[in-house]
Amino acid sequence: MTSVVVKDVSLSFGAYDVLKELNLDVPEGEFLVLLGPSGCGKSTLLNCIAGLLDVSDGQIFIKGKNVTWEEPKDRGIGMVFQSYALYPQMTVEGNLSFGLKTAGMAKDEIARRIARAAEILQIEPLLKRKPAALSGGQRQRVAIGRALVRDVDVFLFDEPLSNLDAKLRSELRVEIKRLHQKLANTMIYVTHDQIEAMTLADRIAVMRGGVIQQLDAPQVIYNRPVNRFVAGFLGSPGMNFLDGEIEGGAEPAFAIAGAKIPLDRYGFDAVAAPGKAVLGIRPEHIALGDVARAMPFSADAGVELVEPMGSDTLVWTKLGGQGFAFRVEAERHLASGDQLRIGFDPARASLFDGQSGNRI
Amino acid sequence: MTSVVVKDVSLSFGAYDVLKELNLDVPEGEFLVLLGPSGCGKSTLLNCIAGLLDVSDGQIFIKGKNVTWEEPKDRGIGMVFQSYALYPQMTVEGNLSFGLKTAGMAKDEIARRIARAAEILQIEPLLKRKPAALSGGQRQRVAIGRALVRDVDVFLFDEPLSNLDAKLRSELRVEIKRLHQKLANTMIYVTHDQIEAMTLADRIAVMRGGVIQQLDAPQVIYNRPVNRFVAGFLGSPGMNFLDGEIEGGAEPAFAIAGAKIPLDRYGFDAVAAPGKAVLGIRPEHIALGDVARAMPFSADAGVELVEPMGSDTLVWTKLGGQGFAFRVEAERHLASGDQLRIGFDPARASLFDGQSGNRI
Amino acid sequence: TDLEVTHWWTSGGEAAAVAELAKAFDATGNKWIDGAIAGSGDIARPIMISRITGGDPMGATQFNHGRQAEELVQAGLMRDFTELAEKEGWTKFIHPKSLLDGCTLDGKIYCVPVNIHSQQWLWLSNKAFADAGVAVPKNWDEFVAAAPALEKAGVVPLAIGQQPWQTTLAFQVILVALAGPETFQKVFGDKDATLAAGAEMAKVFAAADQARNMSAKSNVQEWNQATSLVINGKAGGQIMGDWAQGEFQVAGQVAGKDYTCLPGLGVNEIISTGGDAFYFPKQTDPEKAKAQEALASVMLSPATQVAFNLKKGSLPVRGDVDLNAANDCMKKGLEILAKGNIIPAPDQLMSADGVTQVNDLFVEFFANKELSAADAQKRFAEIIAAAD
Amino acid sequence: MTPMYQGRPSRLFRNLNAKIASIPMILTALVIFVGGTAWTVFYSFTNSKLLPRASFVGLEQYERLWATPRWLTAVENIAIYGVCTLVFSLVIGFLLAALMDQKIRFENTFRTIFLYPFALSFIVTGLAWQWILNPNFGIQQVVRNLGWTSFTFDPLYDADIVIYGILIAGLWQGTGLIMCLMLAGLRGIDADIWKAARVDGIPTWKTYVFIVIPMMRPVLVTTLVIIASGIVKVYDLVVAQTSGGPGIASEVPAKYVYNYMFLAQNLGQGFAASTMMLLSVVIVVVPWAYLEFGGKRRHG
Amino acid sequence: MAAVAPAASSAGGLVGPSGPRPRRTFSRRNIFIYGTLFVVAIYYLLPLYVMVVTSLKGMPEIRFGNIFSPPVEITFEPWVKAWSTACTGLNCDGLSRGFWNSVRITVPSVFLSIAIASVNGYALANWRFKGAEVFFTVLVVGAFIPYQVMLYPIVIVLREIGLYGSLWGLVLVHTIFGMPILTLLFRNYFASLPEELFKAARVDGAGFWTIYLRIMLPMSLPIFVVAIILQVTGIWNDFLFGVVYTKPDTYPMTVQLNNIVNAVQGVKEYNVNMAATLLTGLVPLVIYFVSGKLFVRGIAAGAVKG
Ligand SMILES: Nc1ncnc2c1ncn2[C@@H]1O[C@H](COP(=O)(O)OP(=O)(O)OP(=O)(O)O)[C@@H](O)[C@H]1O
Ligand SMILES: Nc1ncnc2c1ncn2[C@@H]1O[C@H](COP(=O)(O)OP(=O)(O)OP(=O)(O)O)[C@@H](O)[C@H]1O
Ligand SMILES: [Mg+2]
Ligand SMILES: [Mg+2]
Repeated sequence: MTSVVVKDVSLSFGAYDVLKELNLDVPEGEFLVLLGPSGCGKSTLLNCIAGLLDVSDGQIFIKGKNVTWEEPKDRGIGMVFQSYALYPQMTVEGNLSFGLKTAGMAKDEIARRIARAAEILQIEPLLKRKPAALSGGQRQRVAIGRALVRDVDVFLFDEPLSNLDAKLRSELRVEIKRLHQKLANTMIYVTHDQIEAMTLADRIAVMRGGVIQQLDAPQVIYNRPVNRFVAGFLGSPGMNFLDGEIEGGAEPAFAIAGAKIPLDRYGFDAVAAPGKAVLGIRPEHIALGDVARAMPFSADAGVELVEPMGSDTLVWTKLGGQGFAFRVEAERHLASGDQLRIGFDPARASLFDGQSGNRI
Repeated sequence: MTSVVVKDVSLSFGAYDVLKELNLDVPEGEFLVLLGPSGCGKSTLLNCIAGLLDVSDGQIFIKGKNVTWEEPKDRGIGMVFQSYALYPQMTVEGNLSFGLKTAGMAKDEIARRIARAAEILQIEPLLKRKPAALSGGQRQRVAIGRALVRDVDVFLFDEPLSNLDAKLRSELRVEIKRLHQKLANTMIYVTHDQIEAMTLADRIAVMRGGVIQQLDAPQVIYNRPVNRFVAGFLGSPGMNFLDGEIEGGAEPAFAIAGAKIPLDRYGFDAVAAPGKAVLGIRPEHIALGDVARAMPFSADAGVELVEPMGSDTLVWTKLGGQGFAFRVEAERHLASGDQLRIGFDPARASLFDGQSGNRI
Repeated sequence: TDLEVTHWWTSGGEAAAVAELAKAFDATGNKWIDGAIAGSGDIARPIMISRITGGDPMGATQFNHGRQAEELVQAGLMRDFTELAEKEGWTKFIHPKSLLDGCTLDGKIYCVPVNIHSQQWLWLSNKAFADAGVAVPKNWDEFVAAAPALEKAGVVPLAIGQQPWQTTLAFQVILVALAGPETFQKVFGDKDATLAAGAEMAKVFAAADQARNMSAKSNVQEWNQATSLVINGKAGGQIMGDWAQGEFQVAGQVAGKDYTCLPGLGVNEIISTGGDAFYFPKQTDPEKAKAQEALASVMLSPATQVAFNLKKGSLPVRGDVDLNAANDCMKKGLEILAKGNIIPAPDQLMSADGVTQVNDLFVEFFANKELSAADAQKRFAEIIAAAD
Repeated sequence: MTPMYQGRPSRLFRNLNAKIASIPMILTALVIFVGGTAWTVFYSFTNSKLLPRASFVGLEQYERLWATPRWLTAVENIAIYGVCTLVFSLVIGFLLAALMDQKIRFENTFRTIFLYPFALSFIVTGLAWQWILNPNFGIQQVVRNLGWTSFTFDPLYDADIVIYGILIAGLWQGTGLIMCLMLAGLRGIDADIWKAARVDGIPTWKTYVFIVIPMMRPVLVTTLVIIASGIVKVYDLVVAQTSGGPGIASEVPAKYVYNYMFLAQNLGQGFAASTMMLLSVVIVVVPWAYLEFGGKRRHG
Repeated sequence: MAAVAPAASSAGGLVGPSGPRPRRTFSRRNIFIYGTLFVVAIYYLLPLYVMVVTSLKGMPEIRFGNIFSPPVEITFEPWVKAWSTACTGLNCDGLSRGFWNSVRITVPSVFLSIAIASVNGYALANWRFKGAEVFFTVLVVGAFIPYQVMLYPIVIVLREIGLYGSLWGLVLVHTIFGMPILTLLFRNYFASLPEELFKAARVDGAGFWTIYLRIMLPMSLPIFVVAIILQVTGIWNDFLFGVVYTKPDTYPMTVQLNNIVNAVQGVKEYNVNMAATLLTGLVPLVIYFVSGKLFVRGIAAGAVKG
């Protein structure tokens, strides 16, 4: 059963269209991540679902009920914000109980729910404190708790972890994942951190300019991006892009300056019309030395820059005159100026149309 | 030849000591990164070097000259700030030239320098624009340019990339590295992003509470952290820490609940006194399956949570009842509940004293 | 019944006079609630008018005799006292008749005149002239001639306050005195612009020019501060209405001995019969209405008239009261009044709008030495031509 | 599954509470400011005297207005006073703020000293300065007593400079607040900008003039509004200090309006003058207000 | 070469300057700053000084001495007179009566105007609806309209709703004229609070008033302080409305002050006038001295973020 349905929703601020006839179906219990660059309309979409913004057109259904014109509180949603948005003058307990009290819930039921949320989120010792006396991670836990006590069907998260430092972020990420496993609620989660998106999501919706570009499981999006934008947006270090031309014929190949990459192993989506195209290959899919030589395509390259990242190392070279990076284990000691053989399997690459940027 | 020397520098705001008798020698041409958690005094130290804060005690030398009491502009330094600190109402060109004009430099020399900086940073097309019309990355480039035109000996960066999104951050990181290779100036760079620290630094100074914990090459700091703080601060996903006890005797071992990790291959720094200790091992140093079985230590573990991160996947298990994560390639398909064998080589681990947290 | 009475009588002599009215009113078993607003009618009048038009009228309020309240009456906001006036026979004892005319609109009487104020007085400080070693002048020309001597002795010849109405007053007094009452009537009453631009008036403007030179060093605001300069012998004289008398009295000075008064500047012994009158806004409460009647009667009763006017330094509106207690100057005024050498006050002849414009002109004239007498006259003629 | 399309509910009743709560504001805006203004403009074309009367005389009141020396003086005065107040308030306010921003000691004391006049009414301010500028008692006399017997400083009694005498008092009363606003603005500027300028070797004054002041636009706008609205309204101060004197040398439009409406009992004339004032306000303010609040941007 | 440069790094004595840069207390910069501030402070303090000093002198001393000299003989007579015996017309109870009237006028006016303006500002900042900005723009433009212009229309409005001359009429007038600037302040302040707080409360089911009372109000102390200070001083100091829209037994203190100062009886009693002036200004002055710091903070929060 679908939990949240967004149907042909448009939203404009004055003359500026932020969302354009957007459609989205979220099945019950799914963890959906909205991913996209800043300003693409993620928060706007979330706010529309929450009822905090009035849509210009279209409808929104939650649990099969048309809630387009419902008040936020009547939609069965809970929301967590990047800035925590805790009520600064209330204690943690006050923050958790505010909504319930407003709804006129019985005292003991409130206490029960707070106890449960506090236990799940391990914030029992903090209940009497004010938000100012909490660390960032604790604050965000309280903010999640505020959604939790309301016993809602759908959780909406708007970049809940962006204000935290890297370490806390990865910790809380795991906690949110665990929470989802435990509650099995529908969750819609906005982020522009692709690690978060990849690790948390059942499905990811990559947005750009108010339009969903691709909506699919993380691995699909990572490995088979539908267009160059999605390909470039996911992955860090980012995908390498090589500009070149497709040569048709019996043995299709991708020609760049000084090299030809055979495309017979590549699984074309569309017909491979000869012409300008872009080949994308992820840095971790590139092999070195002998392994490289065994690959369907390999070439010699000189090391330009070495970026050790601790767990592994990023190496910058040039291929056909174009910047090209690949990843090696941290143990591999390379230095600028080294010459080596690199190669990859075109089956793992992505080919995009030179004009439209769409996958071919 | 040393370029920047910080000698016994202390600094306090009122009764609060931010820097405590800090010493630092930076050889000419080195790229030194100051890394540490928020509030540890990184910016303060940088400001002392720049002359923007008066030290309470100690001396600062730049190029062998005692500049403790010099004005910032006379120290031969350029500085780049996290918030860019561009002069908003001047064009890019104005931003670059304002300092030079004030210093009374000849027109054509100014033009020459701006042209050079613009070329190096590839901001020629932006020269006539105002900062408000630039993207974050472009702004930061202009800010770097402002230091560049001044032709200084030492570049000081205070978290120059923190305000940028992940993609831009990694791009500019590479550019800064290239800039350093080209100019061969001394650069002191503050960050709390460890990827930046690892990739950029010739040496990293890890700070905490106004004291430098470890000052060494990135790989050394990554692989042989001097204490638990440094170990935990670097690396993402973070190092696994297992609490246990060192058992002395002929065959020293590290005992955790239900398992014993042999320490004969571990290179002790100090004498291995039996007692409480912490063993740290990085997620990427853990092997699976048959490889694991071949390791000096291996054990069975159940998969609790799988976090696919695109390029690779993080798997959470328990070892001796303690949370334990390891990294596998993205192709390896694991799911919660899977049982598998994990193992590692204690030679790659780090052992810390249970009390002091220092490496043993 | 409590009855609120607003007025702008706050200087020493005035306040003492008001006290007499209040005393007499309180004696009727009612209560006088004093609503004094300080700072001359200019400040007080807007407030009074706002309150009347705003629908929260006071029990009674002072206005200058004349056209100031005309429109309020026309709008039906003021109480008609014709009945009471007939019963008490106001027309019989109120003297001169013109006073009641000012209260009459379409044959109905709307106000109670309480005093006669004449403006045409020159008050001289005997001490100042003694100090300067010249005789106390007997008319305007002598006064002008004595000015240099006064100045040499460090005395300001002529004290004039900065408030607009004071300079206008000085001008009008000079006009009546030097050009005669007919000219005055023609100019202000008939709005004869040709005459206003003529040679007769040029003389007046020349005299005004002299007055402005003589008053150049007088920098006080209120009229009674100017009077106080005269009282202290710091100024030679002041052209001011008879209300200045109250100040001399409060200061314990004796007419003829300490100060001298010259009605009509000693040239044309004529006085205007302006004055203060009380208007009674319509009240809904019948009790209040009764109290209003009581107040009106009390104000006109002979005893009150005497007590009030002695304190105020003005002349009573009744021809039939005994004023033995009156001093030298007041007696002079009564004589002139008896002779019938009277003219109406400009307030009665001209609307407030016209008066204000004339005020503006003379304020400017007295302050701005650049404005020549001839130019001022030209502008004066224009205002007269446009006035209604 | 696509449930039935539900019609959009009436716009009027969304956020009903907010609309109810805004009623006082809407009423004030419509009835008082728009209604009152329209009423005033309407009657400015009549020859109303003491009471408003709808008997039209066309532009007569305006013709008379612009032929009246007193009005012309008032306009000239407000122009001088306005420009000077604007310039001096901004300059003095900014200089004081800049000095206060130098991490000085006794900042609170100084700030209180500069700000306290703002607590006093214009009536009080006017009286105090009238007293100090009085040539017989005040500064002039004191300096003369010190030996400079020819020293003359009597702005309130000299028609040519009286408006500056009023300015002195006006600035005394108002600059404290401007200083506070500017100080808040200065403190709001990113400290990194200052650091960058120091590293660039830019002298302090240059940093202020070329970098900081241009960055203070929002504060300057607020300040300008406050100063400008004060200028148009200046009335009490003049009344208390000079009553428009000497002569009509310190007349201001607001006083002209008041005098003609109530003293001269010529409402039509007063309204015509009001309308002229409103017109100038509208010409200056409306474009600004439109830019500042005219919709699009959320945080004004 | 190596001998010269790393002189510092080689262990050894201190070379050259060390520690904090020496700062002279009497540097030219400090002399300039404090000198200027001092001179300006004198300009600001002078009137207060003159008022205080004059109010403590007897009339003879005023006539012959100079206004800046301290009183030879301190007398509190003028204060007593100003407070309790100075006359206007027949009423000789000085300012004392006006004081309580002022309190009675100020308290409800301040309360009502701030209550309304803060709700307005809140509605404008958080619950924008079509047309709201238009009304608001009109309102702000209204801040520029001289009061004199509005005097007459308001007389009519008050008359029509039957509040003319009552205390509530005056309260209403103060509320109306306080509205533009206060609404602007509150709107800016509420807009500067994180919008997400408001959204969170809405998701929690709080309505317009609940959010205002439970979430916004507790966070708005600084701006309330500013509003209270502005209104208390503005209303306390008001003369025009006080005199036009009240009657003698409810005249506020400023009207009494005007009466005392302008009711000249012979010579101006400058000492009494000054004492009366000071007494009238006392309430706002005390408020400023006490809460100046909060005021500045609130100004920064409400005014600067334009
Ligand atoms: N109230 C508003 N008025 C006008 N434009 C708005 C408003 N709110 C958002 N926008 C615009 O709508 C677009 C989408 O905004 P939105 O906040 O949804 O972006 P986002 O994807 O959440 O970005 P971020 O990652 O920075 O949070 C942006 O271009 C923004 O400028
Ligand atoms: N002007 C100041 N007055 C008082 N304390 C200060 C001042 N500036 C900084 N501190 C304190 O000094 C400590 C160090 O600050 P610093 O800015 O150097 O930290 P940092 O390492 O740069 O942190 P971050 O990563 O957040 O920038 C902090 O605890 C801070 O609160
Ligand atoms: Mg967002
Ligand atoms: Mg920092």
